[in-house]
Amino acid sequence: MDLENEEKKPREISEIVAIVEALIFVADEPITVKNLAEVLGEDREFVQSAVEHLRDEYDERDGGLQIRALAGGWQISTKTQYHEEVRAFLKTRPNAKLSLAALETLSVIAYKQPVTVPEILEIRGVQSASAIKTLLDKRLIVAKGRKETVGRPMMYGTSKDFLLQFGLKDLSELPSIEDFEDLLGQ
Amino acid sequence: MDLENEEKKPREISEIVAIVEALIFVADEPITVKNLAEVLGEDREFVQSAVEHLRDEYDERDGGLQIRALAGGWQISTKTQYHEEVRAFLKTRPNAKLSLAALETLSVIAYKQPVTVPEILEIRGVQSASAIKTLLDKRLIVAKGRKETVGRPMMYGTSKDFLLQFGLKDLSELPSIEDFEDLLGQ
Amino acid sequence: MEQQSEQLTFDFYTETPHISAESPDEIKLELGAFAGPLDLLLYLIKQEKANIFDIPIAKITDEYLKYIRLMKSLDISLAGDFIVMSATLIEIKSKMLLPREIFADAAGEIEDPRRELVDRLLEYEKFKAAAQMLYERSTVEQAVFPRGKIESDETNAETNATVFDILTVFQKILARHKEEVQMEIEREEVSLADMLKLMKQRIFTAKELNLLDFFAEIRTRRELVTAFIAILEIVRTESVKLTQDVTFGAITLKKV
Repeated sequence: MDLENEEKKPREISEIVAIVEALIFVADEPITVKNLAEVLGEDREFVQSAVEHLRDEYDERDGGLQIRALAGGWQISTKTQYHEEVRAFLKTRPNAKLSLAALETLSVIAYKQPVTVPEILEIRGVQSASAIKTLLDKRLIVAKGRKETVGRPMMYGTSKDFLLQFGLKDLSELPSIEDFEDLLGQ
Repeated sequence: MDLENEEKKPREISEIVAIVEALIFVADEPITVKNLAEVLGEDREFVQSAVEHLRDEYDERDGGLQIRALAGGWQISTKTQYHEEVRAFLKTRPNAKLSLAALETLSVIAYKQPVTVPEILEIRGVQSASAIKTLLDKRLIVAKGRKETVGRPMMYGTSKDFLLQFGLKDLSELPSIEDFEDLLGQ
Repeated sequence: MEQQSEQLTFDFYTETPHISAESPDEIKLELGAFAGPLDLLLYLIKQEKANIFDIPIAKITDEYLKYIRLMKSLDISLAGDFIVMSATLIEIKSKMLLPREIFADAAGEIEDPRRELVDRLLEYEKFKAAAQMLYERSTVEQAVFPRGKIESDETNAETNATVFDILTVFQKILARHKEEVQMEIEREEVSLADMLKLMKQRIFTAKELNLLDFFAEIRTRRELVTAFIAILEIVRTESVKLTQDVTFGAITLKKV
């Protein structure tokens, strides 16, 4: 609307507002007007007014999101008045990703069970105590009695939850090295 | 507006719409109506209509974002028409494309799942080991247990990432394989 | 065997493979890669504008074999499945030369030797078309972007490991284990005194030593243990201290 000079093919302010919204949305960090102006190849003042236009629109909309100035840039976030619901939702999400250490330890236990901590150390080459604790906490593994050797170390194996979480009917459904030999070979 | 029974303190539909927007925004994957209904402690139908209301609002708004059904849930994303600007900002290029062999293998798996390696070979007429490995690496397919035939071969099916990457609500959204008939017939 | 003089044009990176012959002894080849023998056959049939239900098998077989020969002469490795298909084609071709009555079954119905191949081609063609549809879908999908990271993502990401991950990880461990064992045999032992000397040198020249970097240089478990004892010893006896700025951050040995 502001642009009437037909030099290149000037974008309408409404289009700039839309693109600014898309960019603020995809950015990991608050995005500065300077940065927006560079990407858009537009005037800083023009972009600044587009951002403000967008913020006003969000304020008037009465939705669940807001656009706010933060750390020198602009960011979309949920409105503070819905923090309880947002928090409640975030809590329901599945547990955090398994670390590589935990995944490695789990794979050794899955394929070598029942297996003791020293045996896992021997295979992985590193201590696995905290990984084992994590796996026990997540109920992916269970203690399977003691091994009758020196020190009678505890043996571990996978649990029923393990089968559930990985969609296996039973342990025989675990892929074997042979299943993937051709695939992993090359 | 729909709720007039004052039992607890019923929320207005506009408030539900706002909270739904906040939750879809914070969820890092498409969020299901079921999940939303649980967090909100509201009827599924009520929440479903709130989501649809929100989607319509986004469509009418003419902004940079859209709300759409994807992989069984709902997600906010940028609109396709702004992909160039978004890409320029994120400095990303389109993802490496799947090879013809990988795409063919994926289409056989998508339509015939759960399906084994020999069955894929039968249809494609060529070994598909490295294509299957690629698809597993990209998490587009997953192992789906073993088939109870000779050799108990591993079966494969498509994953949630498959739905996400191909913009599908669910598998039923795939056109029927018979629709592809008669291309060669005449 | 007759030597053909074939003039060739190559373009390995075109999206669709393409062969065209302008005269019988000239072949132009644009070679992406055929996805398999059925893909190649379909291509040849289309090229000939032939009817799929009445494939001119002699002609198509010749074309197919020409392609195979060409690939071989160029030292391009062909999947065994392409060779298997050559045999199938030759077999069908020879059956076609026999009087039709031979293939009549008990009811007197004549079975076309090409029948099974046609069925396979038709079945394959459907999935090839489906692959094209998937390709188009993913192209559209790549024009859509999800929101950027927000703080809550890191604190609570989904567990998304699969059984395939478990197996892959397990194989990597086994491979690593094998490598380590070999290295331990090859390498010479480093004594505690040597290790102490090395560390002191590093600290006193650079004023500080990032332990993670230092450990990364160490190859064997035995050396790692020696290094660890050396650190304890150095902290006890020399005026250095261990610092860590953030939990789980890098640990640095600093001269006091």
